[in-house]
Amino acid sequence: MTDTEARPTYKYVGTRPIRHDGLDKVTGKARFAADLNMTGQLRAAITRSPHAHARIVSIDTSAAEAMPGVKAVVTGADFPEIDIADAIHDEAVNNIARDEVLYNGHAVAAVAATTLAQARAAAAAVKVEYEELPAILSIDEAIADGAPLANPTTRTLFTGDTEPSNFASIGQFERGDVEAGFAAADVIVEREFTTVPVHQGYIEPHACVADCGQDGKASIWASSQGHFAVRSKTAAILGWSTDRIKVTPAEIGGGFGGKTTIYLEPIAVRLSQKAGRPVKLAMTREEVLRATGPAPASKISLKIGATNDGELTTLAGTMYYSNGSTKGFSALTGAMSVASYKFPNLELHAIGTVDNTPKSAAYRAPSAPQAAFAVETLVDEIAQQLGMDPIELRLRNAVVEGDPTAMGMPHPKIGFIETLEAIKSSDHYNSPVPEGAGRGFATGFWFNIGEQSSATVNLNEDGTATVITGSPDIGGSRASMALMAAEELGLDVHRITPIVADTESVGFTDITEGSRATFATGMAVVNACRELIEKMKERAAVIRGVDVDQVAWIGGAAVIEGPASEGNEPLTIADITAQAKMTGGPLTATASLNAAGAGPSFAAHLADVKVDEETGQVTILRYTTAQDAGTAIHPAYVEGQMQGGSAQGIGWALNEEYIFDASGEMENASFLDYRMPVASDLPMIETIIVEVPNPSHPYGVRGVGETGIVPPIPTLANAIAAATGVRMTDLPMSPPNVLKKINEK
Amino acid sequence: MAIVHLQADHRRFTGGEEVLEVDGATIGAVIAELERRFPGLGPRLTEGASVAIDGELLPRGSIYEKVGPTTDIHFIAPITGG
Amino acid sequence: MISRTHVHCTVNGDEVDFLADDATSLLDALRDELGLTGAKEGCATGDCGACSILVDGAVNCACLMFAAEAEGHEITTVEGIADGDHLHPLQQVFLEEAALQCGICTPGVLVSAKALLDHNPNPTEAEIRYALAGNLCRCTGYDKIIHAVQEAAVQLNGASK
Amino acid sequence: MRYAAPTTVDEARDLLTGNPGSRVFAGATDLIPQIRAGRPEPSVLVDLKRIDQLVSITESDGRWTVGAATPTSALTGNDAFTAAFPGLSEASGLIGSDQIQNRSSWGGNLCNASPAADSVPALVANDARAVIATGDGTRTVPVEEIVTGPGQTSLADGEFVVEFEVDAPPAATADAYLRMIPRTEMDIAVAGAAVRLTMDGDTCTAASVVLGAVAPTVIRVPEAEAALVGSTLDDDTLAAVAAAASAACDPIDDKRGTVEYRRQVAGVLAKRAATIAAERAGGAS
Repeated sequence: MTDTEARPTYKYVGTRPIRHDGLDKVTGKARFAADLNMTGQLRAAITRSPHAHARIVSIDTSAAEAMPGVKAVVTGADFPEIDIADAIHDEAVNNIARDEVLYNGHAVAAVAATTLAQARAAAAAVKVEYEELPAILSIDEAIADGAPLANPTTRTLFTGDTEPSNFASIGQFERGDVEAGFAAADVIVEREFTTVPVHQGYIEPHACVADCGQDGKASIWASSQGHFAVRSKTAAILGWSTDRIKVTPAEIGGGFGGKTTIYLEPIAVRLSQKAGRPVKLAMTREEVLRATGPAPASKISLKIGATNDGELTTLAGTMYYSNGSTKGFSALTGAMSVASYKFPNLELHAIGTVDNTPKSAAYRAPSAPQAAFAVETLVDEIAQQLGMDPIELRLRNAVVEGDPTAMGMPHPKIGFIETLEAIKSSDHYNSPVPEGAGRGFATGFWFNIGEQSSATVNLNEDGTATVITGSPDIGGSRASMALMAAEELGLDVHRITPIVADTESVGFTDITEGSRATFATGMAVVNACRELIEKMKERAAVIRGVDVDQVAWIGGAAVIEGPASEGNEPLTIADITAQAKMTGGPLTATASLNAAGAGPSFAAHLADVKVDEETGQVTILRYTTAQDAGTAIHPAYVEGQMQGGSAQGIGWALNEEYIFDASGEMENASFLDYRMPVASDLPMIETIIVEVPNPSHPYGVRGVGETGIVPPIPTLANAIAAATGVRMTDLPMSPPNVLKKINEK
Repeated sequence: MAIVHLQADHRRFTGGEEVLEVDGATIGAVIAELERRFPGLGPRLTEGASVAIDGELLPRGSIYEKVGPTTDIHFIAPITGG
Repeated sequence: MISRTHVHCTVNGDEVDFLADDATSLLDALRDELGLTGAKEGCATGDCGACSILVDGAVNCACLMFAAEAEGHEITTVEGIADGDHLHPLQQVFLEEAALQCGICTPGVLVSAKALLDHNPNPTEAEIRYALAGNLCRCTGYDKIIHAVQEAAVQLNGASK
Repeated sequence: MRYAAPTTVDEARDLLTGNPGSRVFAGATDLIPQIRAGRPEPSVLVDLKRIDQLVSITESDGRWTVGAATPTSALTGNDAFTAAFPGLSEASGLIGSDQIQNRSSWGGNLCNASPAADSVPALVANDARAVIATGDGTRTVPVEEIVTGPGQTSLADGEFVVEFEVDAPPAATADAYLRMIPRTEMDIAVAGAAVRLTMDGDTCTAASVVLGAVAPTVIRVPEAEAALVGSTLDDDTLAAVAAAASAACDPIDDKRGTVEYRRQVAGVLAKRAATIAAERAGGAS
């Protein structure tokens, strides 16, 4: 670990305790949504579109309804019409099609039956008459002159335009004078890059159980990144008031952004309402791949100019991102993620497109990996042309506090330089490149976000504590909440039980996304603990019969200071809670906030690869990642985030891709042919945690989940270039694609 | 007077002006003043932008955030997470 | 019409009887008939290993077996690898080494790792990686899983000496 | 649909002949996903793994007999078998993960009739034969005559493979199998090459070169075999082997690989497998 400045000494923060939910997860007891079973529960299945784009002429459910075991069938007609200007419109239509199916796999109807086999058979028996419409399957088709509309309800975002369009968003970012910048540049590199959709690849398919009672209220158990969002979105799609729905978070088997949107819950509720029984609805793996949101495809043309002494002066280009079948702002985010180097002159056009592939969804540092592929490849080429060390070139141009991001906003306190220095002094960087291998280097950036969180901390009678939040734990956040509470209260981390509560038992909390849980929810926990400490000081004052300003909180106990200190031993939390009844009742505190000041995180990755020049196969020999965590609350899970992000990025770089046939059907909708990295594909992933504390968080947390996926694509592309002399500009860098480039050499 | 920095997208409403001095005690008031001076800009800044003041990214919808006389305000494209 | 078969087998040391639809996978029978939800369905095509179980000590995907095939066999799921309240060393080390994040693949990984160490007490890193190649994990990048299996092997070997 | 687990070959034969639309299985690694995906269900699922003869490995007078439902993990775990047929053992061990290895069998790998089956090129290169239970007895045919096209076999209704016979290789003879997959595991071969060579010192005296996943069925490459015989596997010979193998391919473009890629890589694998086989054969002499 690299400490970059003196920081407080913590007793709990920065340690590696066993996570509180760990035992259930190693013994098979942890309950994910698909593991839940209710009395009288039905199973459900969805009928999906076999066409990429078609008008629904009619749906005949009579045959399905007559089949054995069938208790309810729903179609789009069972859901309220939603105005296209409504924020929930696109997600509502994505949950179940209305007039048109917008991609192959789009849900059209759903069936609940006594058994899953019955439900599936009946779902297959729903008769849908389609009138096929022209399907748009790529960015190029979407932007072609005279292209048919992929989705008649899309409007170009944030422009006020009212006409339907295949342009989801159009944005522009500028500073300085790009023409003059290139005119003065000594070196200019320019390339076009393409990427294809990739999936988050969580191992748990989406699942939920819904139980709608006769009182018109529904309980939902769901695996999601945000159960409050499940509640509000489900209510909006059903046209219900929020208080009719209670959502209990089940354990979540991976999300990575893919479980920030909903697909099943409104359907399950409506089926349960119609059948009068609980309904379990779970996707198959094929459904997950065909019908949930991948990361956008992209096409990026970029040009970078530099001076002979290594100043990156000018960047210009156009970035297209496909949003799949609905509008979105992925292109704007992609352009904004160009934020690592000073570039006095910059001009970026960001254009989002709409097509007839599944509606794209967030995926870990959304839109940034595609942009980093382009920027970091070209920066590597400039280093190569100038004969400069790639880290030195980046150090020369790296942003520091106050430097502008692509959108102009100045960076807050950041640790990019420190991250670069950390990897420069790593053992890996200072070891020779293995014989026959190539070494690649690249960096990544992600903003991180704050948003709304709530936490309640209850002290129990015996001095133990319960920390209740509304942030689903997708990667160890319960442990980080407990660690921060332990540090605040001075209470052993295992005397604290962290709970993720349902929507009726804790205050509103936004989705666990954007690396915000430990940052924002953590702040709410800290604030609640601090309020509790004030209360405990008051109770201690009552017990000792002193004025509260004579009580200090030191080392997990109320210490009486000043003249009254003599003979008054400190009161521990257990001492105080034992007398809570006599001093005013239970000790509890709640804090809610809308967090500002999320701290951006930078990462730098280094890889040694070998390329089989006769087959195009890339083997990663060694991989190292350095990343600024701000402060690592639970370093083992920070490392885990860095390693997991790296592995996902490696998969994206090398072999993952959606393959559509000419009609828009996904041909590889299985884990056999959607090739995520398996254990034998990867080396150990060495981690260097850099800690440049975020001044906007009480413990300096930045959030570490997102950034790790940004550098791997260019890191491997640069390593392949070093090994073979071939610059890869199209993903995936799979054996056939690499061999093709080598053959062209 | 807050100092507002506009992205290229938003500059079409201001005749290309990038940095503006704008009256207003809160972010919401600044947006209202910008709408008054440049009709059509206001909605672009409320629905389609995140706000940073003095380099700190604010949560979405922070229209009541106080603005000081030398506050630097950046309206940027929305950010979501994964 | 699907007929049903009466199945008698041992699951986690207990003799059990159940009726299985002849088209039902052992995974569905374990989860829906026997209430053992430790084995997970990640793909139902044998490509992710989240449903890994032991059949007479050999690792299998429960999704790729008919329930009726379990007749007479000894089945072990993640619920059965601890010795009462005493966790299997793999379970304990996975906790200590933070070798899990979301936990959905963990039951299958533990079962596969146990099968490996039962047959090969001193695996190399490459052997561990290939033995676990049938168990997809999307959270960890495998690093901490591999380290944990290495550490568990050391502990098991120490205990057996 | 009904599940049945006969314990003798005769019982299995009766089940198959008495129930039109019935189907045998061993590992069911392809069958269960097919049923789940809604493919037509067999009338009777005949599980062959309770028949001892079908789950056994024996060697007698230099002839190995392997039950058609024997899990491939039993083959790769059999040291004597692996020593005699290193390439065939490797090929068998490449059929899926450890989980799949405990289910997959030569019989299933062959009769599923995928052009990409890993064990089949190696079986053919070793002149393996399949013993088939017919309506009233058995017949023995070369493995290469079983698969007639993707998903198609020469087995008549009611017939099933009981066991395989493969003769231990002559002196100074060894095999090798290589396949190309984009990952290191858990993939279907994009191209595969099995080579068996007999060496006399540095000179090759007999050769079998068989490719998988590059044509509707596995294919022998006589031109590559001819190039090898009489050679010392010098660079020119290996180039000729690669060129012959590439030329012999009749592959398809699909999600797993392009025609060009399969063609080029099949040649690479053939020459590399030849090199390995030659080293092994030389080591054995």
